[in-house]
Amino acid sequence: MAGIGKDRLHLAWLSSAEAQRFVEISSQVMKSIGEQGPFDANRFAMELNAAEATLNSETVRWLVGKEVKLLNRGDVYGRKWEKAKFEAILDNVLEREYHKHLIRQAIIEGHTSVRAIRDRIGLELKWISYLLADMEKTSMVEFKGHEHHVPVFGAL
Amino acid sequence: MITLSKVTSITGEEGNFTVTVKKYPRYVDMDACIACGTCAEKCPAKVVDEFNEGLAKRKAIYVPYAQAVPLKYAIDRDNCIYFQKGRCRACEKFCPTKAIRFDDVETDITLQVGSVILTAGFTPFNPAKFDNYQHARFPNVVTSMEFERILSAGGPFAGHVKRLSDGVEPKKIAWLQCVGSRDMNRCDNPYCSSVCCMYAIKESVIAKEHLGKDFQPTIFYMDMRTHGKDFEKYYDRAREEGVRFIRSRVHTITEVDASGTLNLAYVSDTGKRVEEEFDMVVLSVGMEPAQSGIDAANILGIELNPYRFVKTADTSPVSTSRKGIYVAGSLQGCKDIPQSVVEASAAACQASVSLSSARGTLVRDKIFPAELHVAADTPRIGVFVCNCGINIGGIADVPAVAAYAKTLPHVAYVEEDLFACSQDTQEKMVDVIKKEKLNRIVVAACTPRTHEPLFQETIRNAGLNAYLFEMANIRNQCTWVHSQEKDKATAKAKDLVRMAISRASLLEPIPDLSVPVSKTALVIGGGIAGMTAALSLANQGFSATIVEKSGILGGAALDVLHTWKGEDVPSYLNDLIRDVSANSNITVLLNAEVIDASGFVGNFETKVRRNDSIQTILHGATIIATGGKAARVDEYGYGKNPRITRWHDLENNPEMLADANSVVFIQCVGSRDENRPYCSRICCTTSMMQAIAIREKSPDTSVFILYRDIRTFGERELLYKKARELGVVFIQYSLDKKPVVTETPDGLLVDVFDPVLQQPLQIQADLVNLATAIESAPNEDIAGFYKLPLNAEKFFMEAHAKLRPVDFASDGIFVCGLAHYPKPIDESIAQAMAAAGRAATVLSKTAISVSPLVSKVDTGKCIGCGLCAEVCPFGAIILEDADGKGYRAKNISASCKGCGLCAASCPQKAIEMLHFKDEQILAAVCAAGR
Amino acid sequence: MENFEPKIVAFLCNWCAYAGADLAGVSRLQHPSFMRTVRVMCSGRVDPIFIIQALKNGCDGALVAG
Amino acid sequence: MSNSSPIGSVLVVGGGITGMQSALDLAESGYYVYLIEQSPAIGGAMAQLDKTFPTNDCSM
Repeated sequence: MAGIGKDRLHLAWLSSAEAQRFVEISSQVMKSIGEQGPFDANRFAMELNAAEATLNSETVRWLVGKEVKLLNRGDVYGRKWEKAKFEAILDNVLEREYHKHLIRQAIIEGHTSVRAIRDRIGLELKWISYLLADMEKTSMVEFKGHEHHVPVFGAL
Repeated sequence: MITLSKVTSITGEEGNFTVTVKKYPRYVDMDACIACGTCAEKCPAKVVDEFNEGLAKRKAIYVPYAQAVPLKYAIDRDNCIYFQKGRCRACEKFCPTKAIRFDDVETDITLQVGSVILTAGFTPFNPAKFDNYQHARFPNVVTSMEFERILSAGGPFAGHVKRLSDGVEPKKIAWLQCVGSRDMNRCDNPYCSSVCCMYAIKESVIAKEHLGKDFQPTIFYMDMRTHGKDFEKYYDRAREEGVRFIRSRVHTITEVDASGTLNLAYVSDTGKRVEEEFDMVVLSVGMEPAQSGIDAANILGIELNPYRFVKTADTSPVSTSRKGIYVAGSLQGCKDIPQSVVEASAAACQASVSLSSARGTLVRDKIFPAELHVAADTPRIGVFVCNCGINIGGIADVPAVAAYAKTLPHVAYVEEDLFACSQDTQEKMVDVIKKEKLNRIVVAACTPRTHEPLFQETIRNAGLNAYLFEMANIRNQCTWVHSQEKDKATAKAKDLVRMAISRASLLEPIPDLSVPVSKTALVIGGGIAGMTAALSLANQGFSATIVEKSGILGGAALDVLHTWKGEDVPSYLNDLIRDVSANSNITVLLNAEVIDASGFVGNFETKVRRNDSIQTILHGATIIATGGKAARVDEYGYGKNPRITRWHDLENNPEMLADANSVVFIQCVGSRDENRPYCSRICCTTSMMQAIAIREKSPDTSVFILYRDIRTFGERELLYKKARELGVVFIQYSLDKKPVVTETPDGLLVDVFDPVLQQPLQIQADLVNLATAIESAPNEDIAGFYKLPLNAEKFFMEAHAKLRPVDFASDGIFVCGLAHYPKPIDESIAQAMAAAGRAATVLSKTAISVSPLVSKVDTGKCIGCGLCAEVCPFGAIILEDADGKGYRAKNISASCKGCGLCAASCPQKAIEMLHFKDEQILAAVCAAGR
Repeated sequence: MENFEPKIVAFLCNWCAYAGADLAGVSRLQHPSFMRTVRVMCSGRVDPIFIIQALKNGCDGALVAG
Repeated sequence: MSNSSPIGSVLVVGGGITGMQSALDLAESGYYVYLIEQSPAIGGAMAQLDKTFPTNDCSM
């Protein structure tokens, strides 16, 4: 999602007696990360901050927490959700939240106009404007006025 | 714990035995040995490794396996070069702690005990003496125990399945069942070993996991006996996954060629002789009572049965012929792990009953000095870097690690130790902590999993809270696994120490957590299980309340006349009801129903409704014994014709047999099908007993038993044998060719396909008796009140199918009897005693200390969304109506296991895990990177 | 990219993976030395934030094992 | 029981899964337990098994 590469995170399950398996996992992880090379935290600082803020956001945490309930027991209307449907919604929310935070990070870096933000993070102008409107409502950013007829924003 | 020992004599009686125990020399000082393994590395004597069933070698100085307890080496005198030839002593020379004691001698220890529990177990049947199995001659014929070791990741081949002849991966393996069981001709073990069918299926499924899709496992069997809880579903799944099951006994095994491939000859179910090649054969060997157990039984003077298992009665399944001596596990009869664990707790309970007046007289609590208040002080961290002899010091540069630690923030004191865990270092550590006024301690050594408790005790002796302690694992996870890269190991050790110090600086003292215990139990259900549990607790001095839905005590056992050993159930039941009713510690509530419950271990609150009045009962433990019942069925014309009965109709109305000349039993009615994919466990034995009774009383009555697999497990197999000898006719049927019962004016006609004759049969029957399934009581409400899981068939699901068969994941609640799974009376009684025994571990305490590493809700941040309560697997968080503020989450610390799911999922970050707070974990994470 | 020594934070569950790693030690199973273990009581305790923090603080990857 | 004050300790013979469970239960209920085992380590036959039904968990 953040261009960091999900290959940098590995998940594994093993039991206490599976020492051999631990070694195998450890070698696989080593190989995989080794091939990807060192991770440059400075280069990805903006993305990391945005990802962190996304994961901290209430919407995302709430949705992730509800997964088991929605899938197995149903929502407040008693409907059980399909796993695929849940994941699609989660992906959607994640992307949207992440993009919002990315925009906010860009503003913090000093890219205050829609075009400057686009140049920094590469999203479509229309989508950025749309999200900015949304972000204004939830007090993530504020409209600061016009500079040379271009609207500029500030992070809150 | 005394290892390497045997009982040699016993005198005295229940409550006061004097036992002599002979302790054989270990030749290693247990206090000095640090299990570093140097001795075994240097030992020149290679010995056959019995733990790996002879498939690998070990040294003459050894630990049996890597996770052994105690993890201390021992010298095997018979194979030690020094003991046999007088020279060597290599281990002594290289031992870093001077732990070798060649002058160690046999000692006799005298113990004064109130009772004795014998659990010496079984020996796997040794097939070597029978040439038809070719175990001794062909390398690719192995026993199931050997195959377990082959499969094991810790075994001789590190979990790679291969043939012993040439190391090639097998493509086809055959399992041969009943080797050393159900066989009078060759091995004199007429009983069924009960466990082999299940382990053969398990081995075949796991082998398939190891060997992939193309691997073809085949199991040759007589009857598939998957009678345990959820076993049948496992059997079904194995068939779906491609395990082939053939009902036949292989009669000849030959080697095809020099590679060791084997040819098996058998007769197929259609009567044809078949030959087939396999790469390997696994002999599913049965169980025999261990010789050491038989010896011990003889010394203890207790009676054995004809098969040399310890003799017990169905109504007192763990009591031996000598008062005060109990038996549990496979020495009492063949059984699987959960049943052994049940009996273990049952025997503990029985011993406890007879000794309850002496409870607590020989154990005492350790007292620690008062804790200093250091929470607010600036951290002064003491770092102790252990060399562990040469285990750490020989690889990582310990002085460099120690010097590096000195440069880190908050570190006030650093020292290097040869062995941080040794007694003298521990004493020194206490002095140093006091002298240097240290308030956080880091030990860089082995693993916290084995040594954290020891060091925590040490710092408590110095007046510090146990949780102001952190370990850096620089041995198990560093020097031991990076011994070839000394520089990198040193670098990693520094990182790990830095992480530990960084975390330690943020650690906070956590007070001990304990909850008071209400010393009374609530037993739900007044059948044999419930009554036995209540009585077992009452006889130990605890009070118990039985809540029974119906108007009488007795439950499902009211329909039963005899146990499988022939003991009289009605008179036993009468005695039990009388004892329960007369016991002043027991309150019986009939026509009563649980309508709500709350609370946690030690402090449950249950609402009971009885005759329109509601009372609240406070109790420390809960025993679920809600029972089960015979299923109602509409199959085979039941209910339409009075001559078609269920088994207990027949049991209670023997006059129905008076004029019957031909009786047909149909097994598995409502069991092992789509609706109830489980075996009801007791029906084969019940039909066997009823059939025997009929033939014994009127030898002219024809008796037919139509079955799918006969499941007379354990010594019940002898009933099957007796029924056959008495001329009962057994006809096997399969699920797709079920028998058909039709009414005719002359009586009943039963059509069935006979697989031996390969043709349909028609039997004229005067009476058709259906062996109907046992199903669970409606358990949903109770499960909901106490937040307990049910399996798909609505039986209660225990905490662990093998190791915790009477517990639930939630503490203080236990299950027994038919509420858990269909079972015979002896097993219900054992499980009820076990539940009482487990409940006694709670009730015997005035307060229970629970791990204080629990979650803590910040009610200021909490918004009452309930996600935490949702995700908690232990019901340890509830929503509570905080006055005027709406709902807020509330911790029930006594139930919390500290997993942290709630903290990770709280959208408000309002939950912290004590000792694993976000900032404490992050401190370590951040320190890892630099 | 040669001689690149990655640093990876491993979040290991006390009861399973951490014990497995210990046992690897007891069995002396040699493996690369890049891993920096953080012991947690359950892999469910691992908040994704921890992983982002690890990456921010100079680690090259993360392993969560339970 | 002929003895009015029994001894509050129990001897458990055998250190397999059954013996260990008995010993733990008794110790937790306030009795002193002697657990004796003929081999150098406790664990019994179960320690030899690779995995157990139903979850195919390891048996350690």
